[in-house]
Amino acid sequence: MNRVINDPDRVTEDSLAGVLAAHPDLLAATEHPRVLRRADMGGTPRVGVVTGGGSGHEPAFLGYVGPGLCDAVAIGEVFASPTAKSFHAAFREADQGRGVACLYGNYAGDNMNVKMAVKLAAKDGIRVETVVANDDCASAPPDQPENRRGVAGEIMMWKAGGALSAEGADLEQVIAVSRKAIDSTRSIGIGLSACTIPANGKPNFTIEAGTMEVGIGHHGEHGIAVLPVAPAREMAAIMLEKILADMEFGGENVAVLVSGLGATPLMELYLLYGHVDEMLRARNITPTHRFVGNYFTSLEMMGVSLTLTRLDGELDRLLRAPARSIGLTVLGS
Amino acid sequence: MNRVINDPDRVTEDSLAGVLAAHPDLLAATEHPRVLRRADMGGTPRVGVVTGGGSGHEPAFLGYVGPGLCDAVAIGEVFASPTAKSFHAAFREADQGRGVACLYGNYAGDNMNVKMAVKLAAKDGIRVETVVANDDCASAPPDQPENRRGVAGEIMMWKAGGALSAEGADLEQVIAVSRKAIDSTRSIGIGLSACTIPANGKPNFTIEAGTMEVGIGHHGEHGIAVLPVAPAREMAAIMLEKILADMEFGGENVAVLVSGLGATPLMELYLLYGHVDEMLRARNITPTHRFVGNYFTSLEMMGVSLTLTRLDGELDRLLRAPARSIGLTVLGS
Amino acid sequence: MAGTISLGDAAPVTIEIARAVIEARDHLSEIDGATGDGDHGVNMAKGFRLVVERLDGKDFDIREGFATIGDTLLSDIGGSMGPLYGSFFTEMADALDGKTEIDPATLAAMLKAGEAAIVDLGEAKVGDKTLIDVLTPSRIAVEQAAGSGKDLSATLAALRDAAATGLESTRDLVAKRGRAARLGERSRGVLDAGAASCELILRTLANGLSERLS
Amino acid sequence: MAGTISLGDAAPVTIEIARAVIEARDHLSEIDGATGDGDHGVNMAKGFRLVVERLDGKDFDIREGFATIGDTLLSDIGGSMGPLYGSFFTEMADALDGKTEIDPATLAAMLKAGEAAIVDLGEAKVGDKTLIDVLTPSRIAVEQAAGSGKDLSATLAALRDAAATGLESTRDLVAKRGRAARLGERSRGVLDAGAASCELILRTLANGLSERLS
Ligand SMILES: Nc1ncnc2c1ncn2[C@@H]1O[C@H](COP(=O)(O)OP(=O)(O)O)[C@@H](O)[C@H]1O
Ligand SMILES: Nc1ncnc2c1ncn2[C@@H]1O[C@H](COP(=O)(O)OP(=O)(O)O)[C@@H](O)[C@H]1O
Ligand SMILES: [Mg+2]
Ligand SMILES: [Mg+2]
Ligand SMILES: [Mg+2]
Ligand SMILES: [Mg+2]
Repeated sequence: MNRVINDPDRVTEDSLAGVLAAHPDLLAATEHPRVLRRADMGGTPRVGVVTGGGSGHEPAFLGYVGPGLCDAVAIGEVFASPTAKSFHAAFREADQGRGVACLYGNYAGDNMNVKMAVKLAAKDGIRVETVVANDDCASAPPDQPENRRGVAGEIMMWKAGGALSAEGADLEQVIAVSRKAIDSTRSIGIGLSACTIPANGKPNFTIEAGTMEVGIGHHGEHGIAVLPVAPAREMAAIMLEKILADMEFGGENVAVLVSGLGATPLMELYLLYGHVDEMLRARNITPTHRFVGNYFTSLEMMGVSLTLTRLDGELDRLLRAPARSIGLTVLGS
Repeated sequence: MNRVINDPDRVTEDSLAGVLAAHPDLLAATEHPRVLRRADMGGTPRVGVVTGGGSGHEPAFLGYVGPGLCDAVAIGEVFASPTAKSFHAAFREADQGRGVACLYGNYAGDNMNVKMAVKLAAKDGIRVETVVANDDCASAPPDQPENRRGVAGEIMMWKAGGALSAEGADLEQVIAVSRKAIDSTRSIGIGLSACTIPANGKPNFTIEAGTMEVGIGHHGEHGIAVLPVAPAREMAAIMLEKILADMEFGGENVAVLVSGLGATPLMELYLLYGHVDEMLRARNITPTHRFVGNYFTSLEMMGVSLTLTRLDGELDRLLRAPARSIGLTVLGS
Repeated sequence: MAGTISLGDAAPVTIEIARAVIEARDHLSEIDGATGDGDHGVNMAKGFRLVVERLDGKDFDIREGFATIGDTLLSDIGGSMGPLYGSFFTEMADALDGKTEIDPATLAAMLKAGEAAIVDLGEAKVGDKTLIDVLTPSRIAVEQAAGSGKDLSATLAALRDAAATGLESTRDLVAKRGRAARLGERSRGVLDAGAASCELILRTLANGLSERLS
Repeated sequence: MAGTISLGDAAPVTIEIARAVIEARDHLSEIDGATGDGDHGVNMAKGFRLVVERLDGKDFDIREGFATIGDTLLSDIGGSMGPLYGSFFTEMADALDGKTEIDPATLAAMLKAGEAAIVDLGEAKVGDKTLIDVLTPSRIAVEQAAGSGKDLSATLAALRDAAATGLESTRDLVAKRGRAARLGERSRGVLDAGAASCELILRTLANGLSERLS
């Protein structure tokens, strides 16, 4: 396995050391080795915003901790939920007396660990409310939202929730807007090659050369169809079709996020974005917020994901609000 | 070939359409289809800063156009120099009457095309001075600086030159500081897997599984040694050793840039950075500017590059200056 | 008495279970790779290696051993397995509170408590293609054996058989829980990874106790 | 007169050169891949395809044809090949200014002008393992043939032979220019990509003119 690691079973801890060394101005270690928090929590007490998830999706999740985004993050092994203990410690770090919004993704492990952590926090007198992201519209049919996974659309949820917390809103409001953000968001990915969890040493799934896995999950979970690799133009159409069939997007403004899954060159992400932009405008949908890059990855998987968020005035305002983090910096306007 | 493209011979133009659609606030098209410029050139006439190079290195080169960085960029085919005509057009776009600093990398094609373009610009009455980056200390021995290539260290040159231009300095000063920046910079890469130029459809070189190409060039050019894949800790030591042997770094502050070559997961870049940081501090060298990410890539190559810049007070100030672009945003402090 | 085994005598079974999981690391990951994300063995082995480290050189009985497994998985192993198996072992240890030996009824109580914790957290049912397809029939088999007066040896044999049958039953099921669920029909035809680790744990437990029965 | 060919009659050779390069696309890239970055055929083919498009349906002589190649490569093909081959064809076209036909002396003048432009820009010498290892001996062979009074047919044969020998000579050289230079000793043993395209261009030119001589 040709990778930049030491002991394959210790990539997560080894990587965290580098993150902390690189960003002392942004991120701080905590008593819990798998929890990071904002280096500077800001003056006035706010609603704490916490996220967490498995490693290997960088810059998610820790890359979205910072002013205007999340306050603390619980970090799991590669592709595995953080422990209940980690989520609990993150709640304690983020809590400023006004409660904590835990904004995470819908995976069995995360659900269980968050559930246990919320109970532990309650014993500390910390109120935690949760929003579980389920933006991946390829992961289950529309009538099973509870089986849908959270993917790159979580970034919209963190941005909206983090910005509203920064405005001084209370926990109910932060939870409500985070839920609105994720409910207004749909994502879908296309996988073009497998990835290798270092501890496994070999890919744990296969995508045949010349084929693409439409609707692939963020850990390589099988998608809704295996098709011959299509031109980027068609990939854009397939993804957009699925998203637009899943939710009403009528003539409004949207935020568009095209994320690479790891290995896809940035020039190809832009190439795809060009088609998405054109197709949206042809339907009278205007992409007013545009994100193209490696925002939410799956190790070195080749492929791309598309996320669309329907914007009302409030979401538009919150997406524009200033934010600073490894994964997303918004200057504000 | 499992990639996000349409016609493999048209990836560059197809991708540029997406870049322009995604960043209308930052980048503008020009009359020349292979030249982009800042959407807003700012008020007071400044020295124009131009770069250019082959595609496939995104966010380089176009990702470093913006306030505090470059003013215009000439864009070549994948891994090929832009034409003389493109460089010439970029000079015309960037010129504000105070001359143009062309800051590019040392490759045969770029040298020739820049040379021809400078002559064409002279006929227009535009004064162009050039600095050619040669930070890749694995690409030729120390006594052959003219044979050394420019790699990720170019970012330091653009940042310093762009910031000094923003301060209102004249062409000689911008050239001098850009040259100082690149002369104070050394880089080296390690390749872990090959990449495929879409128009070729297959990798044009090979790195055997279990081996690493130390000192690989940004287009897969062979390095100085093929070794068995080493732990990240040793990779850091090998790269640092080579850089520190090449230039005196004594007890000062440095800027450190760890860039992925394309496919290497961000968590592994941070993992490597942690070792570099530790090793530098052990030698009393303090990394005061730290960049970790996909800053200068080679399509979907697996691997990593390390860049060190020795800082004096001026370079330190210029690296801190505000800048905004696809590849690098500095808030200023 | 040949029909029971003291908690102290049973202690090494803790380590045997841990070693069995550590050895099955790649095998379990491979099964998970077919329908999930291929990390089941990695997660489990990492947890059980910590268990071995923590128990190394310590004096403990099986209750303390299982409590350590539970603690370690809950605190240090995330994913689904941390909470599910963590609670499972914690509850099995709690079921041994105040006991000095394991007899068929105690074994049934242990499995019942462990199973209840997993169902409470994970809400899986038999037929969902999860470890419950091994655990629930195993618990039932042990309850029936204990209830019908079978001795510990026969009860352990029933446990082993039910676990094996349960594991094999997952092959023809369509996943309803966990990452494999999104596969739908495509998940049919292969075993479930969690079911495989559960069968391994129960088999190693049964074998370990049997061995010490003579 | 059998010893010359009119610029008009020679026109189709422009297209033959372009087609030969386009056909050799993958072959040239593969040679470049061994020591360079594997894009030589891609760059060249893209340029010459534009040439074919631009000349399609046009009425032109070989001077205009070569000027179009020169223009197209200079304006639309970057890399090293745009300026090098672009200047080469531009200068060859300029050498035909005021001429109506190609004779051995004119051919020598064309190659001399083209070679000078490439050396001026690229500063490569014979032995550096570049296209100069084909071009310089070819130019010398044509000059000698023309100087010693050989007819155009014999001069073209000399050109073809010298180009082939020059190409083969690059196999044993160590690259001193271009991307291959960083390989040092590791560049020995394979042909140079630019030398291969240069031999192809000169051979196609020689064959094309020969054919139209009868
Ligand atoms: N809700 C649940 N209840 C019981 N077991 C479950 C549940 N969800 C998943 N599992 C079990 O977890 C196994 C996968 O574990 P693992 O791969 O370690 O975690 P993850 O799915 O987070 O990668 C599945 O094979 C299944 O047996
Ligand atoms: N300075 C030079 N003078 C003449 N020919 C050169 C020079 N540098 C490189 N070449 C030729 O260019 C060829 C490579 O061309 P190509 O692959 O298209 O460009 P690049 O090296 O930019 O990828 C080499 O094989 C060599 O023959
Ligand atoms: Mg997992
Ligand atoms: Mg090239
Ligand atoms: Mg799994
Ligand atoms: Mg080349």
